[in-house]
Amino acid sequence: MFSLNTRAIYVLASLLALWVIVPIFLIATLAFSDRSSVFAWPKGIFPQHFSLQTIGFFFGVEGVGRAIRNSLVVASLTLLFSVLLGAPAGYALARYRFAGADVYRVLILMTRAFPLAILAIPLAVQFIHLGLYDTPLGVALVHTALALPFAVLVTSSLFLGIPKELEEVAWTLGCNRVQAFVKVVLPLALPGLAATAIFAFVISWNEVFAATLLTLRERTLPAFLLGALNDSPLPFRFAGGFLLIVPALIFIFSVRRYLFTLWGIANR
Amino acid sequence: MFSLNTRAIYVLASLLALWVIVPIFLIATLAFSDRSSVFAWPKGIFPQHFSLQTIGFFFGVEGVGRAIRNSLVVASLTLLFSVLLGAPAGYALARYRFAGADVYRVLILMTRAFPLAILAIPLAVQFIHLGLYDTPLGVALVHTALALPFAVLVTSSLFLGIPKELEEVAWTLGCNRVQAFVKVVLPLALPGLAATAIFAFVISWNEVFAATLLTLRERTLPAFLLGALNDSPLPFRFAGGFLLIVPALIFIFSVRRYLFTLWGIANR
Amino acid sequence: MSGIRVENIEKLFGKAKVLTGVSLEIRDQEFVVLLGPSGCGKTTLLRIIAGLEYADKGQVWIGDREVSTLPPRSRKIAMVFQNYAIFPHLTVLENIAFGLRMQKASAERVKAQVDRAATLMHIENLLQRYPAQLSGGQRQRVAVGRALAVEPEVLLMDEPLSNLDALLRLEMRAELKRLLAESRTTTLYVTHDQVEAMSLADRIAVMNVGQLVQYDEPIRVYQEPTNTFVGGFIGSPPMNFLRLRVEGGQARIESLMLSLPTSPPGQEVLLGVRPEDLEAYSQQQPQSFPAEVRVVEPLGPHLLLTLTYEQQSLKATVPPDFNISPGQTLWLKPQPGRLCWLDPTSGQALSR
Amino acid sequence: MSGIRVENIEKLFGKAKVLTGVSLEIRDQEFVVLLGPSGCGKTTLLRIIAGLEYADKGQVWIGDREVSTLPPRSRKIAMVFQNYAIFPHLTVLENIAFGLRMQKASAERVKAQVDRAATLMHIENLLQRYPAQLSGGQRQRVAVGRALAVEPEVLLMDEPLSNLDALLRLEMRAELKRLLAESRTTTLYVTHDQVEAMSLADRIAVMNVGQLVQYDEPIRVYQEPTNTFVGGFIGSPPMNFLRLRVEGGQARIESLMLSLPTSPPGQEVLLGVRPEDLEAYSQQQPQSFPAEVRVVEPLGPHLLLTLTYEQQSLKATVPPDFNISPGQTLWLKPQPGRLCWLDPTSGQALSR
Repeated sequence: MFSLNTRAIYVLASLLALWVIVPIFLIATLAFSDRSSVFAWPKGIFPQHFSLQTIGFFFGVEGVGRAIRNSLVVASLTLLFSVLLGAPAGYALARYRFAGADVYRVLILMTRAFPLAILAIPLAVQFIHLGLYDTPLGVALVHTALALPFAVLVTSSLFLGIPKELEEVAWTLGCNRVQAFVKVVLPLALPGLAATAIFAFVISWNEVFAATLLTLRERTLPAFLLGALNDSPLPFRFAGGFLLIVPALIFIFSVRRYLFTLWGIANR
Repeated sequence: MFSLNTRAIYVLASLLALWVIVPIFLIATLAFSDRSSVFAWPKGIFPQHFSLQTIGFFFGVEGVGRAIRNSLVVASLTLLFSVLLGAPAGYALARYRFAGADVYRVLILMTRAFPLAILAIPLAVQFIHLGLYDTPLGVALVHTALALPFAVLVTSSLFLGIPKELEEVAWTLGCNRVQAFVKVVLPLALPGLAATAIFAFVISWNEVFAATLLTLRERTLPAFLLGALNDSPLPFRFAGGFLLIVPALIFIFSVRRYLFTLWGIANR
Repeated sequence: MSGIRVENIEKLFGKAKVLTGVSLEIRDQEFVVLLGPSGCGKTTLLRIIAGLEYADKGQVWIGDREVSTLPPRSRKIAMVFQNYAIFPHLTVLENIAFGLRMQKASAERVKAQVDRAATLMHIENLLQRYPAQLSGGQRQRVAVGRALAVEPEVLLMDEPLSNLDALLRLEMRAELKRLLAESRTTTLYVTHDQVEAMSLADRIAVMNVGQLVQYDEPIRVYQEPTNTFVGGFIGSPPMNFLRLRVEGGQARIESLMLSLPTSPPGQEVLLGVRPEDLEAYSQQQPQSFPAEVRVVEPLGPHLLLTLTYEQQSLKATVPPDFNISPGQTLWLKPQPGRLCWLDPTSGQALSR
Repeated sequence: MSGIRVENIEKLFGKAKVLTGVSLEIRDQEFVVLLGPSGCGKTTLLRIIAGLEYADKGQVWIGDREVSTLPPRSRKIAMVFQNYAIFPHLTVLENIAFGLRMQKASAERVKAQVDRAATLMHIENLLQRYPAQLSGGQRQRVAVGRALAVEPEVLLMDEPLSNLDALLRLEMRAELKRLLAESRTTTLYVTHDQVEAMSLADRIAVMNVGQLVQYDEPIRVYQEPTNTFVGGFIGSPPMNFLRLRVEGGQARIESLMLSLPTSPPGQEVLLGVRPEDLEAYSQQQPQSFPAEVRVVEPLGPHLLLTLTYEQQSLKATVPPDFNISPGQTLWLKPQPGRLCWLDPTSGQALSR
């Protein structure tokens, strides 16, 4: 009976994992197939004809290079702002319990249900007044606003996982507060901060709504793709989709071991 | 020194809360202002001229009614599918620890960084083949796919918070498995299941990307708004934005007490 | 009421064997405590008897029925869990009545049984409350009352006192002992607390790494451990083990020669002696050996001494007014009837 | 090295007063244990002395310097935390050397001090390891070694043994006692475990709800508690309190009259007597009173009896071979020199 349940669970878990993995795999293989496979239906499981034809075609389209450059600039700025603003806030949240902490966590959970991007509309009006409309800096500011709650949440989990006593014992052993932070907290937090930074980068890289609304010529990659979507051929779509996933994939595979620790910390 | 820190924390917490609340407040007040306030800049903090003019104009636009009806149908179907599929999976995850559980949690966390909606492109092609293209059922299926990981995660937290021993003691006192579930687990899980259902509803209500790609005439509200955005006046945008937020607001205020418990459970 | 018999129980979790062939018989109306360190398999054995888990090999008998494959509801057992597992959405009354309602008992029987259980547990005035309004000790009473209300053939308890604070635990331990002596229900009780086991049990079953290592009355488990594990696990401080040379069939400590029950297999033998069975004297005595005092700890009813004899550390207790300080030498006289002899290589007691 | 003096310390958390005017003096080289139940403010007091928290009122002196407003690094203290707080990214060697490096000590001094601390704590062979490779007991040694390496004027310890399992705790307790007696560092040690306090302390400071209730040598705290809280908190089982009638300036138990140190304020008086100070006899004896046995618990070195005398419950210990069962009547003779007398309304001891 127990073993039956165990088996059912493994089946279930596999299904759930496939749920996420299959579409990614599909997109990735189609991006590296030749044109005929892209149009074939139903599709085979493995890329039948490995080819750089599709991806090559994609890079040849006018505006793609510029969109990628814009996306890189915006995502890097978002990364920078998120860590510089998010880490101190997360540290403060972790070290001092206060009445609003739980409210704050719930609010962040809720952002998933919130059409935050739609709030970019009033922003667009103001950006025109401030001269930030259609600039990477403007988009990066909005992306920072989107990524910041996550950065604060993740870094506060991170700092919560570093016992306060480690700092306190450093104080009793002759450190002032800055020395204790630099010598004890920072070395322990570094990998987590790196993960947070990449996470902010990925959020910005994939954000499409605000980027579309706030730019006209200086489009980021997803905004460019969205604009070109309806009148572009299937191979173009697959190659574009693949490029959008790449940073997230790199992110997950480079920090996968660390993520488990992070998740463990977040659950304390 | 301590009190200084405490004060700094409260300031920080207030700022973070404002971050989320101010844009919502802005949208809401503008939706209930007259036309002149909508175009004023800078805007006052409180609605200077309360008026149903803007919102009335919005409901008068052709297609809005149909879009709202579509959104209701899609969101209700999503709610139904998510709970019916998500709750059993969540229960299984909670009751049987298995090796992949942590991996699964990380994957769900990562969906935030994933352009899941972009994966709808290959789906669209297949939906055309299956006759699901441009139907509320088709959109609801995709939304269920989006909402399901969250439904599974939240319900598994929920069932984790109900000690297995409660069921076991019911078994020793004469219940079979179904009786124990109905008499003990269900009464305790009911409020949480309701919250999960509403959450799925809200996710579907706000989803725009897949809805845009998979429909042509049977648009949901956000898809309709997005399509009409570039060539519609500001009052229309604000009223539409407000309508998008309403379910999320109702959700948060109706289950706010319960959410804290839920969060506490999720953190075990 | 009836006894319990388990035969050759084996249980694997994944590839780890948590029970490696355990057999145990509990007599009708007997109170048996399963004692062992965490991870020894004692709770798994209890859950297999309850039907909450299934053994990979072996049988479980309750009374004269084999129940190995029956679900928990058909085994005529009741169980008290470590976290009490009170239903939070039901009143105390409905919690206690739960099992009876499942049996479709008549309203009179439900009332009579609930009243009896509530009176026994002194919770008559709590019947209308919800569990959230109860203290830890009260929840514990409700859990025991709920278990007794169904008049089970066998009562199974999984560390029921471990969530209470020290003082309350002491109280509840004595009360539980009085109560279960009255109700005469066959009881199997799991704990890792050796004092609890000593206090409550008719017989103690000591487990270690998935095996039963000793099964006997408390006082015999205490005074005649079958191996060094039992002697070291039971008693606080634990039993002293002194490695001594064997000369002419006797064990030698300094000038003191102690006779052995059988001749040991090697050149050395382990003397097991409880700290309270070493009488201490400031002056040399016949039948004693010298040891140097390292630490003196006043614990109230007695002083606990840590001493060394030939680089071997040992503990002894002396009356609280005994005048001693670290660095001094004491003469220790082992109480003749209270000594154990063990084989230093296997750690097993020499047969008497 | 130097003493510690705190004067009139008050501390609020929000609106809750956790310390309400505590004064305490610890002599140079003395080992004082702060003992109390959780939430009594003992850890807060320790942290105020360390400078990790600041008092709302009152002063802290270390030696002859007032340190009330100094940060921890300027107080010449070292602290051992409950979770040990070993730096996980540094080797054991660098952990121990951390304080010395902060003082910019010379390489020779660092080496000498680390070696000395490592030898003292028996961790010479662990110096190159990382904390993740250490057991709980080893981490505890590293934490104490790191604290002693800086040669603090005052050593502060916050429940350093509470994360160890029972057997290891017993070992480390004796070792810590030996070690700190050698190093002669003034030590303030916080615990909620009364056995630990009795064992280690030169003097015990008992705290309850933010106040110091008794400050004396262990044996006097044990035998002459100033109130019912101290008598009930220290000792396992705790002190018995019997409510007796006063007749002609004496307390009466059945035919037995006990003289009082002073005349009590009311018509009744509380007799405080430890379980081991009641001698039990099966037959009537002079100077004794009868009590009915309810529960008999064999604990190994003795039997613990729960008895009732006129609806009042009391505990007594008798030798393990004492032949007794529930329902019998025993005659209890209180040991004359070991009795306490308290006022039943205030719970305070009558002055002698």
